[in-house]
Amino acid sequence: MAVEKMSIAKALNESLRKALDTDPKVLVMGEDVGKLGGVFRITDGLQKDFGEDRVIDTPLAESGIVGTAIGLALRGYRPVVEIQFDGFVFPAYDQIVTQLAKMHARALGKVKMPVVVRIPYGGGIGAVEHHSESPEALFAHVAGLKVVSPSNASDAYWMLQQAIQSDDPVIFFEPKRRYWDKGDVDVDAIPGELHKARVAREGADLTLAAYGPMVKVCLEAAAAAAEEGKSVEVVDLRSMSPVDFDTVQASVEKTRRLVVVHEAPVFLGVGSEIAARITERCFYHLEAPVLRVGGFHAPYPPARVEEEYLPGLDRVLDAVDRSLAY
Amino acid sequence: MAVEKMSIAKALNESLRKALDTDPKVLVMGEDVGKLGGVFRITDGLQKDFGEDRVIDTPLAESGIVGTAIGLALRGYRPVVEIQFDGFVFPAYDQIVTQLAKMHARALGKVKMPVVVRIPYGGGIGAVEHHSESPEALFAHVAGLKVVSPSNASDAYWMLQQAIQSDDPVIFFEPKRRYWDKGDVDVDAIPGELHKARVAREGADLTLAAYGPMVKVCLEAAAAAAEEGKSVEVVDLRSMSPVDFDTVQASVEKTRRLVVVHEAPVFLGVGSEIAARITERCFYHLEAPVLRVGGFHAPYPPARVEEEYLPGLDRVLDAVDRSLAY
Amino acid sequence: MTVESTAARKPRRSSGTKRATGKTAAAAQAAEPQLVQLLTPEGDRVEDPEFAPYVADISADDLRGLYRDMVLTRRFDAEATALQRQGELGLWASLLGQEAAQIGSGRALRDDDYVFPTYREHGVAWCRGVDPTNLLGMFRGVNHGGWDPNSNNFHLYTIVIGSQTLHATGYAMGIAKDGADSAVIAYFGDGASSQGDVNEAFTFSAVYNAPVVFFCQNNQWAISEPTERQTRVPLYQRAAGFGFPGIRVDGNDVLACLAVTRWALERARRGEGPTLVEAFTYRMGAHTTSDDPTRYRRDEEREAWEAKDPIARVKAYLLASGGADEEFFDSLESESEALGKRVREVVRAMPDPDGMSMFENVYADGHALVDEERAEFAAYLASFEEGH
Amino acid sequence: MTVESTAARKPRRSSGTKRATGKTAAAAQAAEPQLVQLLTPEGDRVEDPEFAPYVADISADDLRGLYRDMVLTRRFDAEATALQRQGELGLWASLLGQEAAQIGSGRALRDDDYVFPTYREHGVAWCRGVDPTNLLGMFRGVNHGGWDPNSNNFHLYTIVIGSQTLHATGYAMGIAKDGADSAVIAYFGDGASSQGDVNEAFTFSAVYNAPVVFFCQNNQWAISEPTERQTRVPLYQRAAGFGFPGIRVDGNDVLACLAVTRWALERARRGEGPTLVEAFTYRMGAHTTSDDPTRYRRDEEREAWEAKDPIARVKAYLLASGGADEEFFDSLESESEALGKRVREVVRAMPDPDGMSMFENVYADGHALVDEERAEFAAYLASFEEGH
Ligand SMILES: Cc1ncc(C[n+]2csc(CCOP(=O)(O)OP(=O)(O)O)c2C)c(N)n1
Ligand SMILES: Cc1ncc(C[n+]2csc(CCOP(=O)(O)OP(=O)(O)O)c2C)c(N)n1
Ligand SMILES: [Mg+2]
Ligand SMILES: [Mg+2]
Repeated sequence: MAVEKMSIAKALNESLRKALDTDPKVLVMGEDVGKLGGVFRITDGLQKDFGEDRVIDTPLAESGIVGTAIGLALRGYRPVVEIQFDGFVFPAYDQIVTQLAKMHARALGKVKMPVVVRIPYGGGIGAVEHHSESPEALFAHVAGLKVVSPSNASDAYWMLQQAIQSDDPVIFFEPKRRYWDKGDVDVDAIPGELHKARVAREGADLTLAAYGPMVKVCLEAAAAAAEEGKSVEVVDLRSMSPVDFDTVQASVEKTRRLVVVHEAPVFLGVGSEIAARITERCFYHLEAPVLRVGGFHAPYPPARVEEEYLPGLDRVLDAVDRSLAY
Repeated sequence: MAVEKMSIAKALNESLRKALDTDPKVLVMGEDVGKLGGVFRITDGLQKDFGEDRVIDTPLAESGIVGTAIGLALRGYRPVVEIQFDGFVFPAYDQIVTQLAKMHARALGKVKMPVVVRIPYGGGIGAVEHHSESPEALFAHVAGLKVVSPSNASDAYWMLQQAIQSDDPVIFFEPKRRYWDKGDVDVDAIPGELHKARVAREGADLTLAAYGPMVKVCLEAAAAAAEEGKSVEVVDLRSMSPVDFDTVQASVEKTRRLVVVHEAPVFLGVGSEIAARITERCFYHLEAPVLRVGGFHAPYPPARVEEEYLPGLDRVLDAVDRSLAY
Repeated sequence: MTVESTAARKPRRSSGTKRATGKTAAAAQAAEPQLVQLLTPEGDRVEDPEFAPYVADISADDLRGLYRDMVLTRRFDAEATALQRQGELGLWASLLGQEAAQIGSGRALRDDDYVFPTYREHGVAWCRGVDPTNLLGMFRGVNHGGWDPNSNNFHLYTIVIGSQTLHATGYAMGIAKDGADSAVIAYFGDGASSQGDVNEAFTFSAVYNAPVVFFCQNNQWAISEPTERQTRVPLYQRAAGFGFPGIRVDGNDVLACLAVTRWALERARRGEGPTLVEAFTYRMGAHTTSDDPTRYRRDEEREAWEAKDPIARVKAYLLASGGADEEFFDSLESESEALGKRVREVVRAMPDPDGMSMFENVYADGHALVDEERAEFAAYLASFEEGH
Repeated sequence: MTVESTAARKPRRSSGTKRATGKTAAAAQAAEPQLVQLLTPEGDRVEDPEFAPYVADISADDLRGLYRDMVLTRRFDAEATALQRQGELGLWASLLGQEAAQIGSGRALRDDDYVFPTYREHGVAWCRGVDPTNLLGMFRGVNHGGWDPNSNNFHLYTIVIGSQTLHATGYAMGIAKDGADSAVIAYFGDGASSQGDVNEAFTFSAVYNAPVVFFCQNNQWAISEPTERQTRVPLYQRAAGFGFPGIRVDGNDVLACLAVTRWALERARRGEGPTLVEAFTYRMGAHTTSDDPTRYRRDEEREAWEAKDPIARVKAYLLASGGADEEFFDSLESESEALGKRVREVVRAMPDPDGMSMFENVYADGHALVDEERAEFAAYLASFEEGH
């Protein structure tokens, strides 16, 4: 058995290592991913072991990184691209939205786009502007992309494996403030489906749905609620495109109440789609409207205010209470 | 009295002309906006009358256009930028999202960003790829931007005036397939608020909410429904950021049913936010879940299929029926 | 001192100016730098010790072949324009006037080379053996391209200006990784030179020494904007600042385009990295069938360029040198007619795609939401059939 | 022929190579082109008939001023680094080693000129009269900048690499429209040169002949990537291909930076358009306090650059020329101490912003959603106070 305790960061590093090792077509590209091993050290040691030809320090130009990754994919490679921080993906947005996402459809299926775009995202690390954002909705809205985010080390390891194996472009959001959280990883396991949600905690009275960094907060909230006698189920969505609505629906049909939590702004965040669709699917089951807890319609604030901006235990519990009060 | 019948295209042209005439700080910038008058002739004749210094043909680079417009705004100008087609706004997305939207907050209010980004958007004109998209949700999710779309000539005229007068960046989506639809414009009127929705048709049984090119379809659907004895109210949202939820709520509290219609993909489209929020606000009023009619999760299809993709009368009426069947 | 300016640099044939000011730079632009030319507009061969050797192998037969390519491409193009007028196509982007640039560069390629076109490279497609009718699907509105890029190493047309130059660079990086000696050619326009992506492609290709030829067809216009709206110095000069050579060639001279592209491709194959070729040519027609060039350019300009027609000069040379006789021209005429006929027939027979096709190929591995929407839409359509 | 390559161009002082290949282009990079220098690392003045006149007016008093600027900037910078270590700042981006580039260029500016900095231009901010403690807010995490750009014509720090070069260009276009003779200076790094935006700024500024100086501090590194990951030829050469002059200056020589920037600004004021200045310098410290340069660069490199310290050479010259006495250095030392003390005090006293402040200034004209969320959040906070 090969179960190891490791951090999410380490799990990602191991996962990249395995991919580079198994498939000679896999490449790792990005700013500072080589000698430095990335600003978060996710690619630590990879260039040393796989060479500059496979682990590529790129010029400082995100559009160029994704654009050349597309070309490499057309040549048969499977590039795994690193965007240094969430806020710096936008120069590449055109290449992602108009080219990467649409190439397979444009070619009527005759070319594939096995490109993974890794993006450390979210706040809570006390950073300066552009280093704490959660832009996932801006990708999930775009057809042709798949969008996922792991919440724990095991998922980090396996979801990245699966993303790299996917013939579709995957935007892989890494919960940067959880990079150092540890968990068990079974590197020999047979993983589940990449886009399937996971019931992270069972409960009967209300469902919390979240992904990435917010799963931990929701689990804590569920534990706290349990002390008050409220039984809260937590669904780790794992994928924002597609969203596994079936799992959420099954949970809500049981609990009859749903609160969606993410760091991204609530307005047109992933929670809006989940609220809309689950309300359609469970109209006669819901005892309360789907509530959402998330960021505000404001630029991500300076570090010394971010704790107020980020959904924390209290704000989630407040929403739980409000939902239960219906 | 100065009421004139004119097309939306003409109304926009007149509105730009008025702005250039009244305020020497107003500039018009973009690809082919000068001699050609823009590919849709919205800027027709303006360079001739106001000179190359005010109506500026730019190099072919959208990031450069928006980026220099930001600099001009910092210098005290009020640039009105044209993006030639919806699908070509993405090279400018970084400047719009990380700079234009955030500058005022970054400066704690000490600089203003009176920049209008005009984007002809939507399908139905039989065009090739990238010329028929509806990316408004990708802007409405971003704090710091205002996002509007007129549905008729009068609104086109007045909303553009107000957008130019606004000290905030406004993404101004023009319903390109309605450019030649005519309507009365009172150029001396005192306009209403830029972000206030308008009840375009009163009804009692169900509310249709739409904006831009879909308002016309909704009005036709309401007329068709009326023949079948169904009284449908139509709300022209006019603004996607902020959304005038009060007006929608008032309508839904009366009709108890809501269908939101837009060309953009349903998944994480503006309709998802409206559904989520109106369900929260009107939970005990709604007789049916908020339904949404829109584009599919697929790249905008080739012209010969677009009629199937675009929400038309039948699909809207189908949703009306489904809602009423609850 | 280390001041660098266009004006300060004196390419051998260019008319440099002395001082590095905005004004003199503008002057440098006005005084057109000379360009590589092997065949004059009048049909005379030009001595050029540097580039003539690259086409020394071109026999009369080969030249007739190039001529045929250009004539058939033009014919195809005219047919497509006519089909647009007849409502069979929604739009057409004509290559009229750019045949030499496209056939010359296209015929310089080896089968294993890879092409990244814009939306106007019908002549290059022809050289690659892409059936011309394949190109019409997207202009008719039945698909967004849809041919298999790998069957002729000819990528899909790219509409977002400049994007494909990065794809080309990445593809070329892949060739280098594979240790192959193929090369890539990326087409783009004068307008495209302003896009960030094109300049990033220059940076990436130089840094990785990628085997790519950037082939800029400077047809003088980006829709209504003349090249001066994009640059104040000749475009080929852009390359030097990124660390690779740039060269200007007479884009209406098929031999010169062939020679210069061969030279650039050889550099790429030898591991010498990217090259920028600026083919100086002219868009004889409208930007597309939606465009009205009378709004922004004078007839005289077009007329001046008509005298430099890329096809006429080869015909003149073939006739004068005895490289072709009337029979050749006649039989080409019939071939041309036949091509026109076939194009018309194929286009008119192109079926509209099924509505449900829009759900296909969004993903390679499937997507639950697409499946759900497909099923819902199918049920909706079925409800009409049931007479619902 | 019209082949253009770096190698083919011979700037007066640069060591050009002969053939336009990737290899020779790389060689051109290796053989460093010379640069404008007026004061050697040893503190000797250099004769330069072209640029010395631009600093002919600099008296001993002025030179002491420049020296003082550099010393105080370095002290401020060191203080900020220390404050970060103490947890008072979340991050700091040190300018250590780049004082001459920043003070030289900063002191070339007129009050009515406008500056667009990156996140590292603490020395330029100093020249503009921006209180250094203003710069610390964003690094402490109490704001995202927040000073009034117009009070010192010093724009906010921009973190998204390269973006500000377009703002600078637009601002300069506005100056030209106003008929003013002010100029703009846009700072960016060697890494930034790869961004599309920077190259688009070159295009726009050239096409509109905008009065802007692009001041690239080539500090040899973009975090862990050496300049060769961004370009294979010296960066100043990029400009020529866009039609304006580029020049390389010793970025550790405050006089040369002053002279060259003045020259470039005068060009701008005279309506001659943009200039690219590449200040060849070195990032002596880590990229930011989060960075660990031992992972990617050798100590010897840093040591070699220590010998070229921008401050030491001015001190040597001032001492040798009698331009300053011990008293000057002593009093500067006390001034330095006082500055350090004030910075510490001000930073430590900086209050955390109120949570509700995040709803402020999102819009100038207000926004219903922000109002709604503000009210909801206020009510939520109030619910705790009520002991709810
Ligand atoms: C990013 C982007 N912006 C705008 C357009 C609209 N557009 C299509 S072609 C064109 C002009 C292109 O000029 P050029 O690059 O010179 O190529 P040419 O059409 O002359 O062959 C423009 C502005 C586009 N397709 N993509
Ligand atoms: C668009 C963007 N991508 C990535 C980053 C992360 N980043 C911050 S500084 C930096 C290196 C910048 O190097 P350079 O331009 O040489 O400036 P220097 O830091 O050396 O002054 C990077 C990659 C960023 N800030 N913006
Ligand atoms: Mg052109
Ligand atoms: Mg640097």
